[in-house]
Amino acid sequence: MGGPVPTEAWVALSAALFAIGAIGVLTRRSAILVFLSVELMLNAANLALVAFARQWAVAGTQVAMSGQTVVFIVLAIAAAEVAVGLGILVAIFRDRVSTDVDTLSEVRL
Amino acid sequence: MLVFIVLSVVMLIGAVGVVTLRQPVHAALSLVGTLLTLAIAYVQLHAHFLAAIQVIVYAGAIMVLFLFVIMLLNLGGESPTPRLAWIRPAAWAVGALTAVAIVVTVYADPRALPDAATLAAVFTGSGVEQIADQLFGPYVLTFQLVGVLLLTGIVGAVGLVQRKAAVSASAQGRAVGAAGRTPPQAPPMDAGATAEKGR
Amino acid sequence: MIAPPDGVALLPLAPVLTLLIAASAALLIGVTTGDARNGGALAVLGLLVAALFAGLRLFDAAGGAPVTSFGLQWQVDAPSAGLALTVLIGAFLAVLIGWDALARTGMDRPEYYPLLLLATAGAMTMIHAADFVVLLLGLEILSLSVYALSAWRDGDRQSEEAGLKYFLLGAFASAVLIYGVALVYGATGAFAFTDIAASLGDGPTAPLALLGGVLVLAGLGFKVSFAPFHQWAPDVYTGAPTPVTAFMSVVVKAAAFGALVRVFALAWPQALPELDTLLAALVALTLLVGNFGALLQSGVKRMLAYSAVAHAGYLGLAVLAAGQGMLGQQTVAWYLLAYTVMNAGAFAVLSLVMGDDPRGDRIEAWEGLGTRRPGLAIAMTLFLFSLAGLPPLAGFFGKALAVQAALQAGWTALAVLALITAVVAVVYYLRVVWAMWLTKGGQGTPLRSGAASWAIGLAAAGTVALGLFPSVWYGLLEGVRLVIQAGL
Amino acid sequence: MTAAAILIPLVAAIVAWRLPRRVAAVVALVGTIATFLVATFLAGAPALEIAWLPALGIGFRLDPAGVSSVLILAASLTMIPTVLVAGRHVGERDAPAFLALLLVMQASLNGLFLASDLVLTYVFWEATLIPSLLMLGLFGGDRRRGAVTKYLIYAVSGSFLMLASILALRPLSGAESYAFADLLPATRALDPVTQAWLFAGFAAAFAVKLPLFPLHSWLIDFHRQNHPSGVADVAGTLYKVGGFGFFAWAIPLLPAGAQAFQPWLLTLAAVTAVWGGLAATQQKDLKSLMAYMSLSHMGLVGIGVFSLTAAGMNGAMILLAAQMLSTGGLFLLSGMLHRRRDTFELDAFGGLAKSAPALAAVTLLVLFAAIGVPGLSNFPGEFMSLMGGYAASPWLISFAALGSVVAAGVYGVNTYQRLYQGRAREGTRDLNGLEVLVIAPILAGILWLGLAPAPQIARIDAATVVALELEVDTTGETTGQTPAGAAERLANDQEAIPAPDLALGGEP
Amino acid sequence: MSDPAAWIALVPAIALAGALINGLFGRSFREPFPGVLATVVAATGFVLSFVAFVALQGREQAHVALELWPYLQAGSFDLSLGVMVDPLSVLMMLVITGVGTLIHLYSVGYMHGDAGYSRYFSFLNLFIAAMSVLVLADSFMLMFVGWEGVGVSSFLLIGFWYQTKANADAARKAFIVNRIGDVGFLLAMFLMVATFGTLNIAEVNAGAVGLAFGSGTLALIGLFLLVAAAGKSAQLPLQVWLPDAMAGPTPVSALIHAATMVTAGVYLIARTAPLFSMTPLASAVVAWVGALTALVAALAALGQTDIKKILAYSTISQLGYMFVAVGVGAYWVAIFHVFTHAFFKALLFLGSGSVIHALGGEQDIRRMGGLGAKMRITGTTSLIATLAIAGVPLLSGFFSKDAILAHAFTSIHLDGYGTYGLYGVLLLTAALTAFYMFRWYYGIFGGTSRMTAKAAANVHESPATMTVPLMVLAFFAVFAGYLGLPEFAFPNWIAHWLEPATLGELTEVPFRHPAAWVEWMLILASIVAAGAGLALGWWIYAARKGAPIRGLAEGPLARLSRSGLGFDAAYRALFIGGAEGTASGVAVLDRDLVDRGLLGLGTALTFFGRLSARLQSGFVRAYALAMFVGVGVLVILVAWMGVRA
Repeated sequence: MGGPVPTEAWVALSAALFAIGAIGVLTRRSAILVFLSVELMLNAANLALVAFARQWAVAGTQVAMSGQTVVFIVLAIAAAEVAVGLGILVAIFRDRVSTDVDTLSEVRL
Repeated sequence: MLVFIVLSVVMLIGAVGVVTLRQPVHAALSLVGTLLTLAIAYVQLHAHFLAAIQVIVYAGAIMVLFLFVIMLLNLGGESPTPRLAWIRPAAWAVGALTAVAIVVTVYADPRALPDAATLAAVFTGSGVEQIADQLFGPYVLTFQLVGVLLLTGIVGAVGLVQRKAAVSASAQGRAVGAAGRTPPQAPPMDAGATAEKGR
Repeated sequence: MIAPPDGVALLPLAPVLTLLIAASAALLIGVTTGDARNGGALAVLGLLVAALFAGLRLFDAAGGAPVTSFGLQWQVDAPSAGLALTVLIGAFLAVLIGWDALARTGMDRPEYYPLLLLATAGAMTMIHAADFVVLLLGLEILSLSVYALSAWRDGDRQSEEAGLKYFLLGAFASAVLIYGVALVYGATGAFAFTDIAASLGDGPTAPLALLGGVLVLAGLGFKVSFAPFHQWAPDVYTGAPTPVTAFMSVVVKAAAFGALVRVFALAWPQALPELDTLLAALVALTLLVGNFGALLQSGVKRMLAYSAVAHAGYLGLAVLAAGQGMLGQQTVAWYLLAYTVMNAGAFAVLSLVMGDDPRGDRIEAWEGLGTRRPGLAIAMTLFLFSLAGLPPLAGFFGKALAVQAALQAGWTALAVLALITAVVAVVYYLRVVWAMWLTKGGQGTPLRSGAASWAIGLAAAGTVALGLFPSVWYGLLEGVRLVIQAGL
Repeated sequence: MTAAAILIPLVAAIVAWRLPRRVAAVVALVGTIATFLVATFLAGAPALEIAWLPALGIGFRLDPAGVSSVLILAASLTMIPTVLVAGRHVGERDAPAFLALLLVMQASLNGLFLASDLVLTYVFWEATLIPSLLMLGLFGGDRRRGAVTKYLIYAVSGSFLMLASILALRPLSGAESYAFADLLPATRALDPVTQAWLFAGFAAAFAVKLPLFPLHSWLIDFHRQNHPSGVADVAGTLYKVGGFGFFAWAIPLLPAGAQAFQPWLLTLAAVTAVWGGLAATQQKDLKSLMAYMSLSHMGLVGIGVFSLTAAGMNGAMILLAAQMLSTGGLFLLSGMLHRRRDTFELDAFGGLAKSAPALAAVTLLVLFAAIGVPGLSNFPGEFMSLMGGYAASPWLISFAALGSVVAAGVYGVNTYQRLYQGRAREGTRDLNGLEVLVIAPILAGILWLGLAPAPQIARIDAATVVALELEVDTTGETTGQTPAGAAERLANDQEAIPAPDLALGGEP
Repeated sequence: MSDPAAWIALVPAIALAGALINGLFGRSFREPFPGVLATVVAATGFVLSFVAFVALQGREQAHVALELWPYLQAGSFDLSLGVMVDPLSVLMMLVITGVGTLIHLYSVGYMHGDAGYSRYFSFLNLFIAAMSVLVLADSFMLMFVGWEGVGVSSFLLIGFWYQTKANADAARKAFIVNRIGDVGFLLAMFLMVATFGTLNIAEVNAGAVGLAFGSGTLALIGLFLLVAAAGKSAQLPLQVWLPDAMAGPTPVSALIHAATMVTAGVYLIARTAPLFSMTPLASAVVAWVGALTALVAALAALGQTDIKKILAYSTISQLGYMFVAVGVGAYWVAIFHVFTHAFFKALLFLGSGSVIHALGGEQDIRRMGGLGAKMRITGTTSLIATLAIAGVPLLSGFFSKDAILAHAFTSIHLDGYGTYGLYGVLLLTAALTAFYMFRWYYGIFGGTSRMTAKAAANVHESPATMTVPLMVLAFFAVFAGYLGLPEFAFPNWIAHWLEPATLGELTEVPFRHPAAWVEWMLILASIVAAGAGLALGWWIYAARKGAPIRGLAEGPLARLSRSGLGFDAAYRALFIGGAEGTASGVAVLDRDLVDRGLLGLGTALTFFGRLSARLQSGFVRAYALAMFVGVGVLVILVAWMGVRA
């Protein structure tokens, strides 16, 4: 074997990551673990971007590199989200010493 | 190909760890594992610079921040008797289906892979220059916006966390006790961000 | 070598830049003086100046073709300029609503107004974005600030809960969106809308592009609160501080819809018909869920949350017409201004009636308002009638335009569904009106606030004016200079 | 001139709203009288067109031609006494608001009648709903809440379906605007199925407002719960514009659709006429009785409109105008009676003719007008409606005529006798000066429409001719005007019942 | 208006004016004035009618049409109101205004001191107005206006003393039964319009003649018209209202319920003579309805004890005769009988009115008797009238009734519809008429008094205002008949006067012309019948000293007869009950069924509301799941599309 791994394979991998991340968001009850799962999803996106960037080398540097550049930006987005998210988390933790999202069900009918 | 398989197995194991491990710390660490394997994947995909960033910024800074908070709030594991137990199977089912669907779609619309020559031509060196060209070329606007985004993040975080300290007379009593517990991670990030903004 | 993007023109960005400057200034003054009021003053100033720029831009854009900047990443055309103005108006009203409430509820921390301005800037970025990356960043800037603002109220469990819920679900949604963008890139090799459109061409639909598109739809659908991505809305609207809710309900919605319709109009105008079908399905679901959900709400704030979902449905009708030249964007822009004034007005009244009691929006609090505070009651009646779509108020033409657009795009059944569900809407809106007028007595004394009263007055004027002279606004969005008809 | 019919009452309303009662009453009275004067000149007034939302072909178009001037004339005449009563007999605090609502109602009603732009029509349609809702909601009886909700749901569900049709009309037909003149050629070109669907939308709204059995139950509660002065009921009576909607919009624009639905609608209308009449004979209180009575009248209107014959449609419209006066007058009279006995229970009355002969006489006259005694206002309309209906469906309408006319006789006479005849338990005062002033215009109108309706009918006829695409000047051709022509035709077929095409040129 | 014949068109206006004046200001007038005013109005009407009558003499085209103003319009159909002055309408006008005047005059005395004095005369004038509209109308539409107008005024006058419930009920009954007849009129008009495109009487008649003989349409129109006529003229099956209508003041009974209004049905059919002449079927039904009515009413009259009820049934019976006449096609004969009947029946009523007046309101003939001596004028005039109606030769009733019998016998128009049967029924009825009329007369004026002493004490002859009309009417009751002597042997003015007005040149209805001796035999037969009736009456009531009056007053047959052969009971059971049932059923359904519709809708809505509220659990993970499911479904759909493509 050998020869380059096809883009589809990489995207399939990223899809798996993405799905697992989503599952984490649904199943984890500690808010911070939900974040982690979201990070997983973002990384799935990044992996896909990178794979496609290699794919688009056919269309030249500009196109290919834009993909990698966006990965860079997504990284920044993740960082910012973490900042705010953890901020909220810490703030909440003060009032209710738990980050179990299932306790967030006061606001209802 | 072999590399890919090994890589993906490790990566997925890590991922599953993130969503299943009881202890937050463990989960976080297995995410670090996943991120590192991702870095390797990037190398495989001719994105060396991103691989580096992935290791340094992501697996490094961000994950450390996570661990820090986990420690700070010394979060224990989730209580063994979850409410909404029915969500778990549902989530796995839907997740599996979604993944399959995506894979099917991707394979339904295959793309020709560029030959080694083009790849070599495009991905020369570490890729730093090219990314820089992009960031300060066509993507200069987005780059600035990233600065704004980070600023927003910081302002938001500070506004939320420093509240007790900054609260005006209206919120009494609790302010004093709260002021002391101001998490210290705000200033460094603040500095970093203003540096970003400075550019 | 550094290749600077062609045509870096800053003027099209003027409103956003103004807001950023105002934000930084407000931040500095705020943290130095520790008093939010100055920030507020600056915010008002910044919003007004930005509105001035946007307004000029609007009249200018009305002149001719769309103006792009930074390559193809930024585009100002008549609808987007109109939306920008709408967003600024919404933000301004939100500031007025909060003006007195902040200090009362301990939210007057110096970061409040800077965040508000940043959020507005993000919203404007989304509206003008002609590139998915810019869109993403705008979205994140907006979202992050609003997440923070939702949790802003100090020591209020509901507010915190709202913030965290909104954040968790929002992060999830934007992850989906980003993944979608990635797939779109994979399919087309581009992020800029026009490039995507070009690459898609009008050949057979590429499944990958469709997949990306659907994920983008889902991601944005969360922001505009399409069912089934809407469930955050009732809880967050209810939990968040009323001024923030007002901001969310108008600015976030305007920005998200501006982006959505633009994506559908520029990125895949005709290329992805299947996507329109899926969108139509979401819209139908949204109409049903929103209207029927609102039916049984005991709290007016929560009812308004559902009504926001329902209105997302009506706006969705317009998005379906995005393929039809500018029609979709104009309709969305027109509707959103109408929605902004009437909804912000409703929230302004709500903020006074609720006061600081988080449960103060129960229907009982409204009973007999007509006798206690006729002014408030009349204004609220006006807003609710307009929201219900009764002519000749703004809401009516909004609905009419949206349905008309859907019909022109050939979605007849959906249009009919929209109007049938609108009957339900009338019922739940008018329930509040009856409470105000038909039941005597009732307890609770609404607060008095000069700023909020201003907001109410302006909103009411807007609601009526848009209803009586719909063509003024529409003419601007259409890019046609307004002609004053004679003959009266 | 044309716009004045809308502006005058509107301005008067705004002025009167915050004034003390007496002043407000004067203002309102002046307003209505002015409106009436304007209405008298409306027939020849010029049409008005102001671009409103040109992007959608929506314009502020008013056209006083045809039926609108007639209805406005009758309505504004009825409004004068109504405002008089409202200014005098509604509570000190409520009166100004009440008057304002009345005037707003009148303004939007006139707008509805005048509008020659479909969307504008819809706008006024809803605009009229709101004041009537508020009058009921603010000043109604104890159980008004239910009544309001019911009224609202019925009205709105109907009118939103209509909105769907309206908005679909232009894209589907490709007309360049919502102006009647622009729509007419375009929509008539639509294929029958589309027309039927669109017509259904219109029918939903108009049938509720007509109201048509079985969509009428809001009407009963509406009248039962409204202010005892009967003023609001009069307003409600003026607002029975479903028939107008069919006449002025649905049928002309969508003839094929109308054809498709005619049998059903005609049957429903016939049922409504009989149903209302029968139910009216069983009522124990005045308000409900009148509610059912007017339901029966509306059934007759329906019969006329759905006959799709010139006679029927003319009759329906003139009946609409007439019942404004007669039914309106009855509601005002019921208010007067309520003021004397403080109840609407028929059993609380009796023998009043002795102590109040004038009141008795007036009531009798208006009652006779209402039950269609010839020479009084309702008769020409009833006659032509039934005539047209008969031409469209002889046996059905024979049944309807028998049921409604006889029932009308029964409840009409019963009402009079239970109120005024028999032994009087105690006397009551006769008409006072104000009441005479109130009732005088009504009586005048009743006689006017009863004795010389021709000029009004001629105006309506002009519209009908357009609606039915009749060739006006063909005598004998479409109508068998000359007995000879008819003779030949019947000589050919010995069949007893002539086919509808003999009927006044229903369909060419 | 240059033509004096057209001045007659002013009569309704004048009468209406009189009615209005009395109605509006009557209460401020002093006692006799309203009566005088009304009488003058009526008299003026008579004068104008007479002027028209004279003016029409000797014209070859004795027909004046006068168009008033347009009324209805629909497409190319239009209708304007107009007046038709022709021999028929003029003759009717003469009767109406003439008898009317006398009765007004009579009422001046009769209503003396009544609380509603002016109201009474206002109504009376209103009636004159309506009736003359009915008669003068040139279109069915205008005729219908008068038609309902007389119904209304009759309603008002029957219920004149509204304080007593019985009167009010009688009035209501009359109005509603008439209303049923009116529906017939309406339907007839609709069918006319549908068929001929017009409502103008002349045009309709012309059109009818243009149609095929015996056409179904014509038959249907004719039957609808019959319903209308039956309602107004109290024919089977709608006769039930007239006896009750006697609740009104006696002069009213005389004018409206004997002389004029009730003959409107006959007039209607005579007006449409050409139409009926084209449809034997309808004519036959008319004739048989008339014949049966005549018989039934006569039988009902036998057992009545109320002085006015007897006359009421006799009126119905006589109207039956007229219907037979129009049925067999002898239109002028019918009008001739209307003419003579107007006089003697009015006279009978006024006579009984005078009696009631004298006895202070007593109406039961069982408590009368022997009044002839005390009230000479009343007695004598009543006797004349009795003989006239009984058909005693040389009095007016004899000629008209005999003409009817003869024409029934000789009709060709109704061949195959049992003309001889008609004749037989009428002959029998004639005998019965003579019998019960003798009973009536003898019960009141003849024999010994059965009155209470107190009542007997103040019996007095009525004042002049009442007796003068009696005498005038008596004169006509004797001589009116000579206008229409049997044609075969004598000059017959009235036939030639009316012929053009009824059938005109359009058609003619043929009759057999049997040999003169047959005619004489017919005359003899009717004389015998009358004589037999009178004789029997004399034998039972006079010779046996009136004992059987009480005898006959009891017993099942008598009770059946007194109840009007039980029609009222039957109707109350069948129709009134049925209608009431239906109506109350409707009322209940409307409340419980139609109203519930909304409730169903409401519950449905709230159900949906609950559903979506249930989904809003408040758990963030549940929301996330919903979102993810949404995404999943979308993605799977896309995958499906992609694979399929």
